[in-house]
Amino acid sequence: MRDTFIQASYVIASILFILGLRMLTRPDKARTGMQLAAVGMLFAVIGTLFNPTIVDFRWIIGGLVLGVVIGYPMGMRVPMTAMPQRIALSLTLSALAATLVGIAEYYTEIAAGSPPSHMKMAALNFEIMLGSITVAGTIVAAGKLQEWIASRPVTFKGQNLVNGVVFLGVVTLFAYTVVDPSQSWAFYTMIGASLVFGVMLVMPIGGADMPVVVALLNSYSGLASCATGFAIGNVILLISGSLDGASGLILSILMSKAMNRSFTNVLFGAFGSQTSTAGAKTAEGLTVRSVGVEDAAIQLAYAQLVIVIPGYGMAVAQAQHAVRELAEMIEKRGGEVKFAVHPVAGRMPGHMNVLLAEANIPYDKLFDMDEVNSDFDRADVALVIGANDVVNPAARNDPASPIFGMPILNADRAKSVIVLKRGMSAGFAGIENELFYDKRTSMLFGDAKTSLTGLINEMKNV
Amino acid sequence: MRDTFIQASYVIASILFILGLRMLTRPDKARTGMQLAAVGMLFAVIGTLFNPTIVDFRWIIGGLVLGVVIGYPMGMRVPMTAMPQRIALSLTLSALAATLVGIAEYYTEIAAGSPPSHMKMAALNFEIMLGSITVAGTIVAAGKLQEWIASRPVTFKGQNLVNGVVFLGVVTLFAYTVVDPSQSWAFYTMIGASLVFGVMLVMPIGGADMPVVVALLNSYSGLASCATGFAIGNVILLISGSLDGASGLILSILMSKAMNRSFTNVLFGAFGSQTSTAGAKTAEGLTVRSVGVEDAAIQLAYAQLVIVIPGYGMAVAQAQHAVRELAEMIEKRGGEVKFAVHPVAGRMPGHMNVLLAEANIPYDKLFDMDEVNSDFDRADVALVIGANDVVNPAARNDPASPIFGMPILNADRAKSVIVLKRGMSAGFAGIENELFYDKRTSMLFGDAKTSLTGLINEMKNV
Amino acid sequence: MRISVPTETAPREQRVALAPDSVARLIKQQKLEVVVQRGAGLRAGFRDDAYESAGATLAADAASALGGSPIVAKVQPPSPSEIAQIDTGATLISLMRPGQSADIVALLAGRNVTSLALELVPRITRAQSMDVLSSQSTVAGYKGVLIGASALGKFLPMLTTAAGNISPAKVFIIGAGVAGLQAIATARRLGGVVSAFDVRPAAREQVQSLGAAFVANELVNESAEAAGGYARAQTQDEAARTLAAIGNHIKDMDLVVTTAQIPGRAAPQLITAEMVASMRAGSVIVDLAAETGGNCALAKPGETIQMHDVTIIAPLNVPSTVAFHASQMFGRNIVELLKHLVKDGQAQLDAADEITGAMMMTHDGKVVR
Amino acid sequence: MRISVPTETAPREQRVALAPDSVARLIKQQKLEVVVQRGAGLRAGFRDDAYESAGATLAADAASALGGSPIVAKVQPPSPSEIAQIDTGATLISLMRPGQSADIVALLAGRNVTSLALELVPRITRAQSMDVLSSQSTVAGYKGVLIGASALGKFLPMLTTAAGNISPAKVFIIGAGVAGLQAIATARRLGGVVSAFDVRPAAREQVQSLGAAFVANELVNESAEAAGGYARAQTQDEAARTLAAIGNHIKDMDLVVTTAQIPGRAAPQLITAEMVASMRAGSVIVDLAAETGGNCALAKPGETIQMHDVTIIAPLNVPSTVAFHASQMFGRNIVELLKHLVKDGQAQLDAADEITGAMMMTHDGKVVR
Amino acid sequence: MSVLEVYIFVLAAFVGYMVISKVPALLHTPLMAATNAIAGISLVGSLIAAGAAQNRVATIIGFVAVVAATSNIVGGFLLTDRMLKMFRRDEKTPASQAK
Amino acid sequence: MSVLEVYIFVLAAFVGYMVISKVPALLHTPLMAATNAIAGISLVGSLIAAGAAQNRVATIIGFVAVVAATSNIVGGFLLTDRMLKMFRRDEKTPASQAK
Ligand SMILES: NC(=O)c1ccc[n+]([C@@H]2O[C@H](COP(=O)([O-])OP(=O)(O)OC[C@H]3O[C@@H](n4cnc5c(N)ncnc54)[C@H](OP(=O)(O)O)[C@@H]3O)[C@@H](O)[C@H]2O)c1
Ligand SMILES: NC(=O)c1ccc[n+]([C@@H]2O[C@H](COP(=O)([O-])OP(=O)(O)OC[C@H]3O[C@@H](n4cnc5c(N)ncnc54)[C@H](OP(=O)(O)O)[C@@H]3O)[C@@H](O)[C@H]2O)c1
Ligand SMILES: NC(=O)c1ccc[n+]([C@@H]2O[C@H](COP(=O)([O-])OP(=O)(O)OC[C@H]3O[C@@H](n4cnc5c(N)ncnc54)[C@H](O)[C@@H]3O)[C@@H](O)[C@H]2O)c1
Ligand SMILES: NC(=O)c1ccc[n+]([C@@H]2O[C@H](COP(=O)([O-])OP(=O)(O)OC[C@H]3O[C@@H](n4cnc5c(N)ncnc54)[C@H](O)[C@@H]3O)[C@@H](O)[C@H]2O)c1
Repeated sequence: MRDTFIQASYVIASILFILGLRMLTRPDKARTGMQLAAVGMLFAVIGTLFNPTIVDFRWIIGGLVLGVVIGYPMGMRVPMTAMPQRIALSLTLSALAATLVGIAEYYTEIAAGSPPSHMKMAALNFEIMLGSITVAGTIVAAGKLQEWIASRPVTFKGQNLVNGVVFLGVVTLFAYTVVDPSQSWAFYTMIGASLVFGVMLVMPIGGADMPVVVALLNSYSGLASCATGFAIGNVILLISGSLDGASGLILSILMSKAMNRSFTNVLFGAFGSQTSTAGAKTAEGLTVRSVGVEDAAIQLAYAQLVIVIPGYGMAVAQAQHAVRELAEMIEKRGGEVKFAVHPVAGRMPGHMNVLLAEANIPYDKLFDMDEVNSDFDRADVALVIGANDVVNPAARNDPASPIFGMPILNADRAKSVIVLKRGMSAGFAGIENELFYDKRTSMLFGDAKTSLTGLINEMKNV
Repeated sequence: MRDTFIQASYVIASILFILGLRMLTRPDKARTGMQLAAVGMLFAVIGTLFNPTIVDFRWIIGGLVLGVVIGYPMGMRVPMTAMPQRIALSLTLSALAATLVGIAEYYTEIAAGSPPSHMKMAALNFEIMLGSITVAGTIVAAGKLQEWIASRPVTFKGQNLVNGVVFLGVVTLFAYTVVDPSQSWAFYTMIGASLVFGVMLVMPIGGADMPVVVALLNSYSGLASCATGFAIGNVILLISGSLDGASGLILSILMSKAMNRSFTNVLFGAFGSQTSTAGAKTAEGLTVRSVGVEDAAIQLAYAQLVIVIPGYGMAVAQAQHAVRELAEMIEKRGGEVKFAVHPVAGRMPGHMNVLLAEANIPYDKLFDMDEVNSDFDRADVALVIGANDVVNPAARNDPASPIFGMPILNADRAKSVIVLKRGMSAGFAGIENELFYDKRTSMLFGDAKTSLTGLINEMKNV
Repeated sequence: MRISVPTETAPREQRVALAPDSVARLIKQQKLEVVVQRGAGLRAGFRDDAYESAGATLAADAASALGGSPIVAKVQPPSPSEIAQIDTGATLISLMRPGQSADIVALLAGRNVTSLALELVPRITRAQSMDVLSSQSTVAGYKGVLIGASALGKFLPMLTTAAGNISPAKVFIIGAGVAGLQAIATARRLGGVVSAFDVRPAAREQVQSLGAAFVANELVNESAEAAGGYARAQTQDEAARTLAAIGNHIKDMDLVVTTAQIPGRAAPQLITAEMVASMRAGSVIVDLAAETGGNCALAKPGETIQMHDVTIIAPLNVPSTVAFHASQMFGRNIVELLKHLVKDGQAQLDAADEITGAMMMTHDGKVVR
Repeated sequence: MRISVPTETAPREQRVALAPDSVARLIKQQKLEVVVQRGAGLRAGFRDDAYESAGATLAADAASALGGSPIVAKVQPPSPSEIAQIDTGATLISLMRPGQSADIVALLAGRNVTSLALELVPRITRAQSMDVLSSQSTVAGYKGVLIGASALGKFLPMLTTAAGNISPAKVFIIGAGVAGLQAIATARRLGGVVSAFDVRPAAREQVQSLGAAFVANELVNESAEAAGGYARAQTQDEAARTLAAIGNHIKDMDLVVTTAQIPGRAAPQLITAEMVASMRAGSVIVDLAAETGGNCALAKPGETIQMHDVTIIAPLNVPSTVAFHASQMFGRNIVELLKHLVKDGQAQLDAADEITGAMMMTHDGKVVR
Repeated sequence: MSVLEVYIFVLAAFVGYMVISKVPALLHTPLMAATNAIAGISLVGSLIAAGAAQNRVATIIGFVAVVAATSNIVGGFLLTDRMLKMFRRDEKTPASQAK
Repeated sequence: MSVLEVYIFVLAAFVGYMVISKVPALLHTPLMAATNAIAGISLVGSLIAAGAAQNRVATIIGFVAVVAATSNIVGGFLLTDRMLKMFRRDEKTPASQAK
């Protein structure tokens, strides 16, 4: 009876986890999904509490209470910006838990004088090895993100060698303990070695790549719980563990893609070779932030007001039709779209008008500079398509600039700016444009038409 | 050792099944996927042959050989057109197998004087009930498809009552045998009742809806195997059974969607109420075949030559830009697109030219009647967008017709025709158009622009 | 069988009844013999050698072009002198101004010339390819807008320039038939903001199908459409309401092009003097209905006048100013007509035929209409 | 401070230096006083009351308009009589035909009038809004194509009709500057198949950015572009190769619009008599460079001639034929210029200034250029 | 039979669901053929029944089952294969274009 | 521990994979937070360890584990929730448009 109850709650929990995760992949359902997962967790815990092997609840109660007390502020206080390191740290905690459980299990059996079976030992080892690697790794990651530790890749001569040795050590001890589970010293040494390896693993990776690393470690800790599941024959651990393991892995791969870095490059590129952080450096040492179409698409999808600023680049790319399409999609999702046509955009008077008219964009969506400039403050996104000089703040700020005094479109006043151009080359006036280096600006590099087509497809998925 | 081997081959089999199914959902991977599944099947069989309970191979060999001998011609000879009924029949076979296994199992245990446990009995019952329903149902379905049996919905007074009674009978016997597994008579009666119920279930459904029914029965037989798995504690049965069960169900739902019929309507609408078959009847009792965007999209995606025939409807829908988009997508996939402009398409001379030019469709893609008419024979799809009179074969065949003698575009010579229009109303000349009733024609109803947008999205998924 | 094409003699007529491509078709596809008078096509941009290489034989003068042919194809109605040169018993295919050319018709009948009036091609889908009204209206609609745009002191398209923002011109097309629709399309192409009006309900959808706005929906009514898609004359109060509607829409129009016609009657007057006075200085009216009296009260057919600072242009025979393509289309219409008339080398002049019959003005020496 | 606008006296000049909207800006934004001669704007479509409601005071005659103002704004260079009416020490802003108007300049200097030539606005992004050449070229390019299309016996767009298939006209634009690009855009709008040619390499991408084809890529070269995006004169053999290229492209063009110019020099001759002879009967050439001698050897500035069955149109002062918008843009240019010149109610005539300096023809009674 | 089998059932069903949801309609028929070929997995059961040699009846029944299941599997896969061949011609086109 | 657990592992992993593949980048961070909150499932193990009362050491260790796991779960979910709130404003828009 009691057993069926436990099992039932476990079954429900795992289903909730799966559904929750699924929803989490749809922006509009994400929150509900997360809540489902939380409920699932509740089921799992309650189910567990009915486990016959649990006889003494005092420590449990204490632990739970204390945990809540610590967890709540962690959840509510942390500033959004500190998100990544926060995630890393809480990951440390769950990994720690997994590891400790493993240790407790091992200790108990040894203490009881009945060393665990080989099979079980293997499981325990996995649990503990992955667990400790994660613990150590996440702490380092958090450090780098918070910049307690140098966020730049830390490398030293013979690094590969050292890593190799440590790794070998872990493996040997692993094997050894499986063969002879009674060798506690080897067991505990392996824990130490794993911790060291965890540090080694993360140290040489640049701060910019940390999110990927954290996601990956997440998948490790998932596998750790999974191993626990095997070890103590608990299904919910098994399922959610493997769920976590798989999703963590995919996620980390997706993330490195989104940062257009190859996954292996992030991880193993790490060893030895200095990895560059995403984003190109310029003469003045300013960096531009380049984004992928997915991100840009999302920004546009959830924007209330988008102001499109077409320029000569749109003409060169003959992207006018694609622009219309995109605008229509944004409007379909309830956003508003305005086209800001600068007096000298393009290469002839009315250049933009001709093209936008050809693409059948109604006149009443076109606004000239004076009409639209005041709207930028409330624009969520200024979408700059192959324009450059006409949005160059230098015309306002820099008396030395050849275009000083020319009125420009206030793209830089928008909440965020997305710039579509092929590279960093200058426009007609042949001058640098500081807008591209603004922290609210993201550059979507590539031929305008290609980028737009990309955006259009992404919008469909969002 | 031997056990691990069996289990390994089972694990592999199930993975192959899953991957196979997955690939089967991508037109370009489908075939490989199917082959994976086949290999998976091989693993499953081989694994099973190592099962210790198998002691005598003679009957097995015989059965396998005979099966192949029968199966091969079934696979190779059947004409593509007889596909649905063929599928129905082979489904009968697998369901039959499942049922028989159940019976054998039961018989053996009874014979051995040890009636099965309640749990096991429940499993067996499920297996056998679903199995026999499927057997009966599929036979009827095949009959209807082959038109041995009246393909129209067969209904009679008090049908609901009779069905209810039969169903109740089945349930009661099910319960009874679970309670007292030793009651063979009840067991066998249940089989009979299930068979009857299967017939009842399918009889009142129209031939046009058969595919949906078959898909559903497929999911039943899947669940049957699944139950077998529970009964004889065999995992591969369990997994592939539930895979089948789920996918069959979804599939049948998808199919009814694609026929724009509600699922419940197909099944329970069946009981009592006459269900109409898909496709509207016209005055002359000819029927038109209406398709969903998915199908149309696929046809276009894999066509080598598509000839677009724009008409007044395209103008009314102002769909010219959407048309351009679609054309570009087809070309991206390697297809060729031509626009056939009829001299009097639209409502003014050059009506189509104005719009297509506005959508920036290059002149060299536009062909007038004399240039293009010869190409239709090699066209895979003639895509008629809001055109009617200009593709009306009556102008050729029917001297009585007011447009007799007017040269028309030979859309009807194309391998297949897709017509986008809102309904069945006539064009300017106000006359019926037999092209719409041609068996190679599929009608995609709805405003041209809406339909085109739909097609464009679908193309992305294909 | 031989068919001949004389040079047009009417003033301001630059077209020719058959362009070289049509000649070639007649010779290749229908095995006809074609005679073209020297220089007949020159003003339309067809040199004599083009005709020769198309297979036509050149006639030195009108006499040799008109005489000796069982079929004569012309654009404009024949002059008495021309009629005198046509063989008796021959067939003449040309525009005839039915109703306004009794004398000419009489002469033709007198000379026992069978004459087919191209204006009378029935409005049936099958005959559309022979319908010169359609083809020539197409030309008129296109050219009408060009004339207006050139006369206008404004840009049609919207332009955002360093020297300020040019707002697009407002173009109003009255009468959305073949010419009107073509005018709409052309004005839209040039970037104008186009609105249009017509009495036929079918016209509304057609206007919108070209992306233009339809004015005064409430006015259109089913009954307005007569056979063949033509409009019938309006009743007193219909007309009144029409004028009211046009009146308050026309005020802020920059370019107005009118094409409203009613077959066999004078064109409806749709723009009054007051309306003109109410318009902005510098705006332009192009009255394409000038031939049948014009849609604008102030229009002087054939002239361009300034009144109330508004330019009113009432051009005659507009198609002739796009002579090349107008002739090409005209010629193709004639070819299609001949395909219908000539069966195995013989002209079938069957008064009972749905198309031929409808076109016949004179036959067997009698005036049949 | 007061600025005055006389009525233009030059023949065929319909523009006015300031349109009412510009007047309003000057008064509202720059607190200037504006005097406009009665009827100055009428031919451009601006009635006197429009000026009044914009806040201008009306001057009865030229004398009262020209005299008594520290700043006078005109379109065309002043006539000696007009100069006589301008206050000494005043500033004149207008076109000046630098290089061709020594006498006028002398008179201005004699009367100690500071004159700023609008042709000389430097080609810098910042000054673009004061650049009348750009704004007026825009007008010319647009109108040039309309003129050509109206004169052409063909449709520009492709049409598939019951009366056969009309193939689109081939349009060739020579010189892809401001005017050229606008011409390309307009021709494309009308549905023509457009190709263009220019010597400046930048022009190629710009032509393509309008969806037109660029001819003879091999000919363009970096060195062709001089300061401010203007072209320099070609060397002997460059010119030869250019002619060759144009020669074999022009053969089957229906409409050719030329806009090639070189500042301060005669326009390059790019279409020879032979080329014209090689063209199809009925084709049309519009030479927008007529003011500076024309790009076509046969062009007679100000006239329309027929030669080798080709119509050659060489219109003068094209912008004036689109008086309304041309004046509006012209006026806006002047407003922007005044924004630059007038600081707190005083005209800053700083010869060292990048823009003012470049424009100055006469100052302090001296001819400064 | 352990409770674990329930999990397997749930998970497998879920996988089946996720895999199939959103399939182009064109593939419905082949997919149906394929899934039902997989349904031929009942062969596994049949084999055991036929081979266990517990008693004549069971064996005979098992034998019949084997025949039925086998012919279904063989026929089913062959058939699906034939159907899917129809796409072969185009396989590369989209594939190559995909990248 | 039975072989069935291997199936469960395989299936669950597959589900995890299929669920996550193709997520908009915007959701990467919240998704990470969520999965890692789920990783807090190690609490289950901890509870057993802490409650089994086999011996002091194990209990203490278990206790620490419980604290760690709990705080992670609580914190994690709260955090994710806060992050996802950011979409709330827009939730309806696409939703309503979706249909
Ligand atoms: N409107 C007129 O009458 C006129 C006349 C003459 C000069 N101008 C001058 O032209 C300028 C116009 O400003 P603008 O902002 O419109 O253009 P812009 O300042 O010239 O900048 C155009 C930008 O588009 C990008 N681009 C080019 N091809 C592209 C493609 N295929 N896809 C994506 N991006 C592409 C280029 O960057 P990448 O190469 O990195 O992609 C370039 O930076 C002003 O300086 C104005 O003074 C205007
Ligand atoms: N070109 C000319 O110069 C000219 C002039 C006058 C007359 N005509 C005549 O017009 C006809 C032209 O033939 P056509 O084939 O182009 O057109 P059509 O024969 O008039 O047929 C148009 C079809 O488009 C469909 N339709 C209308 N609105 C639609 C929308 N929003 N979305 C999708 N479909 C829509 C209508 O069917 P549903 O309502 O069911 O959707 C209708 O059957 C010929 O008979 C010709 O003689 C031509
Ligand atoms: N063979 C065919 O089927 C065929 C061929 C050509 C034209 N048509 C149809 O015939 C119709 C008319 O053709 P058309 O252009 O030669 O006609 P038209 O030249 O005689 O008249 C031009 C337009 O003026 C409109 N009009 C008349 N009185 C009006 C008024 N008081 N106010 C406003 N508008 C008024 C008419 O409705 C018509 O649309 C068109 O719809 C055309 O599509 C059919
Ligand atoms: N403020 C600015 O930045 C600004 C303002 C206006 C124009 N411009 C640029 O200046 C350039 C020229 O402007 P414009 O149109 O007034 O110049 P323009 O009117 O002096 O000349 C017109 C065109 O003729 C071309 N041309 C000269 N000789 C030629 C030859 N032999 N063959 C073919 N073509 C020849 C020139 O290259 C130029 O493109 C344009 O690129 C324009 O974008 C810049």
